Amino acid sequence: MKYLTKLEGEEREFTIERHGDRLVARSGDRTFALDMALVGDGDTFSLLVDGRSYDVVADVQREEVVLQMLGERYAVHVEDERERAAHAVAGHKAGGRRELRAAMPGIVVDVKVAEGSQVEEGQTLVVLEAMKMQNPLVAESAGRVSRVLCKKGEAVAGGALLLEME
Amino acid sequence: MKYLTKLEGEEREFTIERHGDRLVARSGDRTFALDMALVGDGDTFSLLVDGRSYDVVADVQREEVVLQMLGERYAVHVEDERERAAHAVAGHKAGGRRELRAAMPGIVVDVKVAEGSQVEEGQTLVVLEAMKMQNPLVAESAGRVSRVLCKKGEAVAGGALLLEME
Amino acid sequence: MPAIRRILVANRGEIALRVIRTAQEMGIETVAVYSDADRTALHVRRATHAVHLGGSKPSESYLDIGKVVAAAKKSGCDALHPGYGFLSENEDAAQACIDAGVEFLGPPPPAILAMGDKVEARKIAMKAGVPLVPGLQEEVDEARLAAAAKQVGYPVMLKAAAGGGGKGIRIVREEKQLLEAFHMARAEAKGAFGDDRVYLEKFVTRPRHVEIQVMADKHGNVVHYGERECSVQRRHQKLVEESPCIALSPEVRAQMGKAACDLARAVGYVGAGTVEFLYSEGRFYFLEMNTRLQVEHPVTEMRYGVDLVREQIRVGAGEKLAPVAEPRGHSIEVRVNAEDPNTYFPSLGRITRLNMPGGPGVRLDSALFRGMEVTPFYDSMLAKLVVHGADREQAIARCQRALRELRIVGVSTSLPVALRTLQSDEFRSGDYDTGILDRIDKRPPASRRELAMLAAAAARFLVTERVGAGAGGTRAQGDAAPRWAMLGRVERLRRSTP
Amino acid sequence: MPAIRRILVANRGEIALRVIRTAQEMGIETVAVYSDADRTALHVRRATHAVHLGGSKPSESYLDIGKVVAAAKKSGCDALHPGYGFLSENEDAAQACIDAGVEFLGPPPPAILAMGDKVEARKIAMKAGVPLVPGLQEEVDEARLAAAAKQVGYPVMLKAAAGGGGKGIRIVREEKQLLEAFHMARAEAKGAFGDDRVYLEKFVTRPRHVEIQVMADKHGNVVHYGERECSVQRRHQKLVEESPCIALSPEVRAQMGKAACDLARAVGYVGAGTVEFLYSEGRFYFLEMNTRLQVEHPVTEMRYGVDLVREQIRVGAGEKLAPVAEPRGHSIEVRVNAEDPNTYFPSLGRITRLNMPGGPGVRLDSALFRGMEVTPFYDSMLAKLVVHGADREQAIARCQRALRELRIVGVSTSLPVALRTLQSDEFRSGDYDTGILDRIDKRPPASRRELAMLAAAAARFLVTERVGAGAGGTRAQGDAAPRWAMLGRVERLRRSTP
Repeated sequence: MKYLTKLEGEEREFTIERHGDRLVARSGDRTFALDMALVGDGDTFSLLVDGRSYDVVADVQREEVVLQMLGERYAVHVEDERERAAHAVAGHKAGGRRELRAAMPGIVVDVKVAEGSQVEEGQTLVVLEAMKMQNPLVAESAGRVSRVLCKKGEAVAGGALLLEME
Repeated sequence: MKYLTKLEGEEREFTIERHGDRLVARSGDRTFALDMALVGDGDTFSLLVDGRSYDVVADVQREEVVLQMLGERYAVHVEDERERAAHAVAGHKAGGRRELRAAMPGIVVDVKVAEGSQVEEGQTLVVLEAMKMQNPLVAESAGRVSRVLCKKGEAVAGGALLLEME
Repeated sequence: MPAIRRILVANRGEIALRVIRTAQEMGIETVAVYSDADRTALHVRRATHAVHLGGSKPSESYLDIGKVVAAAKKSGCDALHPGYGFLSENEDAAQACIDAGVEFLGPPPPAILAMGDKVEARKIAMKAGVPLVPGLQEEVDEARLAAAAKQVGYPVMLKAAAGGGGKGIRIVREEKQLLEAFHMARAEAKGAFGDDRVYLEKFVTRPRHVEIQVMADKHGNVVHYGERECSVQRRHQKLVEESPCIALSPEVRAQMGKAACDLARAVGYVGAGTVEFLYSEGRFYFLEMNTRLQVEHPVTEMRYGVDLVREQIRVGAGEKLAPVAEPRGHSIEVRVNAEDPNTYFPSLGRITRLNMPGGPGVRLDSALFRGMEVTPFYDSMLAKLVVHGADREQAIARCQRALRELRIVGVSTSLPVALRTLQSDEFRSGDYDTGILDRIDKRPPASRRELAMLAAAAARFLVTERVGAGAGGTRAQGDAAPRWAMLGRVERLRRSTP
Repeated sequence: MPAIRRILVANRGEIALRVIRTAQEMGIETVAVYSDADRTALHVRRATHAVHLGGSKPSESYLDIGKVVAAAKKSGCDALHPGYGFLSENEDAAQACIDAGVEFLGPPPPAILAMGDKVEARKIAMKAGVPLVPGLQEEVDEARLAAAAKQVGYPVMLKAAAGGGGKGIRIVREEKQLLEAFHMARAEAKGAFGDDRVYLEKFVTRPRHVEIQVMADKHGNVVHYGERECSVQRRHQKLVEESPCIALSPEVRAQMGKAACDLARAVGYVGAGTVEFLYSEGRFYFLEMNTRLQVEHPVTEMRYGVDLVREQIRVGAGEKLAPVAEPRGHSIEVRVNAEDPNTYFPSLGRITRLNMPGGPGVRLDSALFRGMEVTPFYDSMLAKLVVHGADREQAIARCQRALRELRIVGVSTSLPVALRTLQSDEFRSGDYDTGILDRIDKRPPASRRELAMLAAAAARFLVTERVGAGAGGTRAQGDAAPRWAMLGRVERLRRSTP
């Protein structure tokens, strides 16, 4: 099976095949001998790559694979061949619309913009209070606020859509 | 619901009822106010008995409840009213037959008796090797060996019936 | 003074557990208090008794002096330990305990009041001969703000007068940011402390945050247990602390210790306290005194072989301070917060896996358990990892080893940032200041990223393969979620709703 | 001597992890070896490299000198750490390492050989002026057995000449038990060590088992790190160890330390070793020398602030021993075995829950993880809980506290027995001997039993109630297993079969 992996702007393609107890992974002209065993408690792998040992906790939710290994945490996007083909057909539907979502549950203590506001990159749009900290949520790039979906004093869930920009 | 509990030869009867968020337990003329909450990870209870706090891990397998609390481990037999009635009907089918079972997986390194042997209390019947220790399994009381179900050199599973006595 | 037999632990999380542990070792009973959200929290399960206070908001439970002190009285407690945060620096709580005949395991109310007001504290420090950072010794208002800042000179800091723990602090580098920062600092101060007074001082360049642990008994004895270096901070919240601070000369260390003890004496201090200083280029300046046990107190405990909570309880019972042992080796603490490692936003969720570190020289203080829900109601600190080694190099290596062993799955944590800090040349050299975290690249090393991508692809391969085999070669719905992930969901459904 | 850059860890379980931890802290790579049963064991996952050896039986893997040394060579290791058990006291293994140019982190083969043969060891000790228990200094055979026992006087002990760790030891109180005990001791000795020679000695009354930790470098320096008291034993397997031993006077302690160092010098010792003594009524007798790191070495580490594995590696690299620090406080270790608390039979199964202890002064050395299968192939020890306190009383209280925090579900363990030991008047008084465990009531205190029965009834009530509610008021099959138990089963099914 062929996989396209993406991590923080980088991409790598791997072809993985089973050879008996072992797996063989290829990327470009390099080959890795893998011995990968699921540990008893379900979300952990013991991974040997050419004899080097890694203890990997993996949360695999379809294309989103969140790993913990060597003290690091990685959110890797992994598409297999079929998914890649499907995504190519679906095309890029997202367009120019951008969303501001609450990164965590909290209380909206201030909304600094209104529908139609022109904002600059870095400008504070909404102030969200969570865990007793005031967190200013800022515009990632310049644009126009097309919809405001929250109001001052409102409690919002994590991931809630707060406003949309164009 | 009424429960008969047995632990190491002692018996206690409890009647437990729900009163809103709390439970009330009665045993004889005593009453206990219980606040019992299942902890997020599924096999642990936070139990408050008249305000005293206990952290209880409970493995409930029908009538067998294995508890860990305050550093101790308890295997408590708990029958509810219906089970008690059902057991009374079933009667005492066990009779005078006694079994010797392997307390753990191991290798039978010696069988010291044959079918028909008369044995005394404390006499070694079978020697089982497990975890590199030789464990002599002895007769709990005097009797006659009616069946021998294992032989020297044989590997046996935990709980395997090794011999029967009358 | 009567012996202490039962203590009300007026807190939650790891610090409540910390107090319960020592009390248990001393044969003292403990009464936990809890909010709705904390019914199954570990501090409730480990205490000998537990009393429900009220709603999950702190104001309805842990901050409600009336409820807390009533619980102490009703449950027959002869003492109350406030932990840190919540009521620990609240003189009304201390007074309410005294009025109820319950020993408050902290300083007398006047000492809390004096040190709690940062403006007042600076005046007392000045009088006691403790050096101060240049700035205004009083509260500023909006009208005088710009003029005052200009007079002190940018960059300046705005700090909550009632503050502590980094809340309500803003650094301002130029006048145009001044007004918004002032309003935010006041809003945060109001929210966190119910008091929106803010004062202003010079922002010292390349400062290190160094603090002295002091302890005083009721017989007039004041001792200190050396210093802690707490310069690794983000958003003015400490992340990594160590002891000793290698920047201090023996002379400066001795002066700092003496200054801390002088201040404690000047306010009639009793119990455990911490005097915080800024250190820069051979000089130190008084910042504030925290009139409670500090989060990072284990760093001191491991070096001095002392149990500071035990000393607090002994002092509360009227006993004299035990002699201070010679410090040994080096220790480091890492705070593990539930937060996004890049944005520092809180990360909420359920802990689905917990691997604890072990082996020599490692201590973990936490109230974490598998299945625990990280809620938005309370502080985001999940655990404190503390290590001790023969010297600084060994302590740093040990801390990295333990950080790799400690695994928390279910929320994002500050663990990777702490690991990167310990690996950085700047931290390892020892020549760092409070700006260190801004200079550290928080991304995983490039060399590891490809490996992670390979592991991720292989994990998907294996899961897909197992699902195929496990389901007898068929799949229920085309691109079904792996059986494996399903099991994860089933487990999540187990959550308690009693 | 070249620096050590990569170590083959020729062991499994907690001791393999112990070595890996120190190596990691020293920046040294580690190569784990593993049997079929240990593919996903923690030592494999924590090492930097891993090499498969063979079948799950020790003889096919960890005991196979050829395979182990070949793995060391092939993976480019410059040293090998044998841990304890397996090849740690095998002079052929040590020689094979030397022949392969791999530093064996243990004593030279002649020292292993001399101390490994208990008859030979007694001769050397006698020559070095170390006091001995009265008995036969040579192997006994069946023909001379009864006469020899009568001569020494009952009770007598039969001990494997090649023994260690309590295996192949029998106490015989009267002649009619002698023959069966002799055969069993020989069979066990044969099985455990491949050598069925047995010797005989007087059984000392009310003996305490006290041992000295020694360390020697390649420059002729020999030091000791005081004693460990290991009298809490069942079936000659230690269960609780402490340091210091409160029965020793400073004079006896000094004599014992000197005797241990004298013996180490007499055999040209290098590395870590333990000299075991019986102590009774002011006198001590040499028992044996264990030419390896001992299970209970952390008790010493916590008191002396030393990392003995680090010292082993340093000595192996040709460095000189670091000076021995002054000991501080008191420490206690509890071995946690998978066993029935009453019969001491091994308990096998899968670990479904693991709560680790934490807080001040607590160390856990284990290779346990949730989901781990306890198999019959290896030793039943799951973990070592070690605590340190300012004095013995505090250490005992702390150990009890930590024992209650440590929870292992899925197998029975020795934890309740250890807790009862620490709570007993005999242990707390300090006036105990190797018979203590036979005198302690291992049943939970009567006062607690009713509470357990109440909790069990309440647990059933709650589970029944929840299943009713969760299934919308209906039950699939009459008296269905609770949903809750079902979930447990699903989790068990997750077990790896890759």
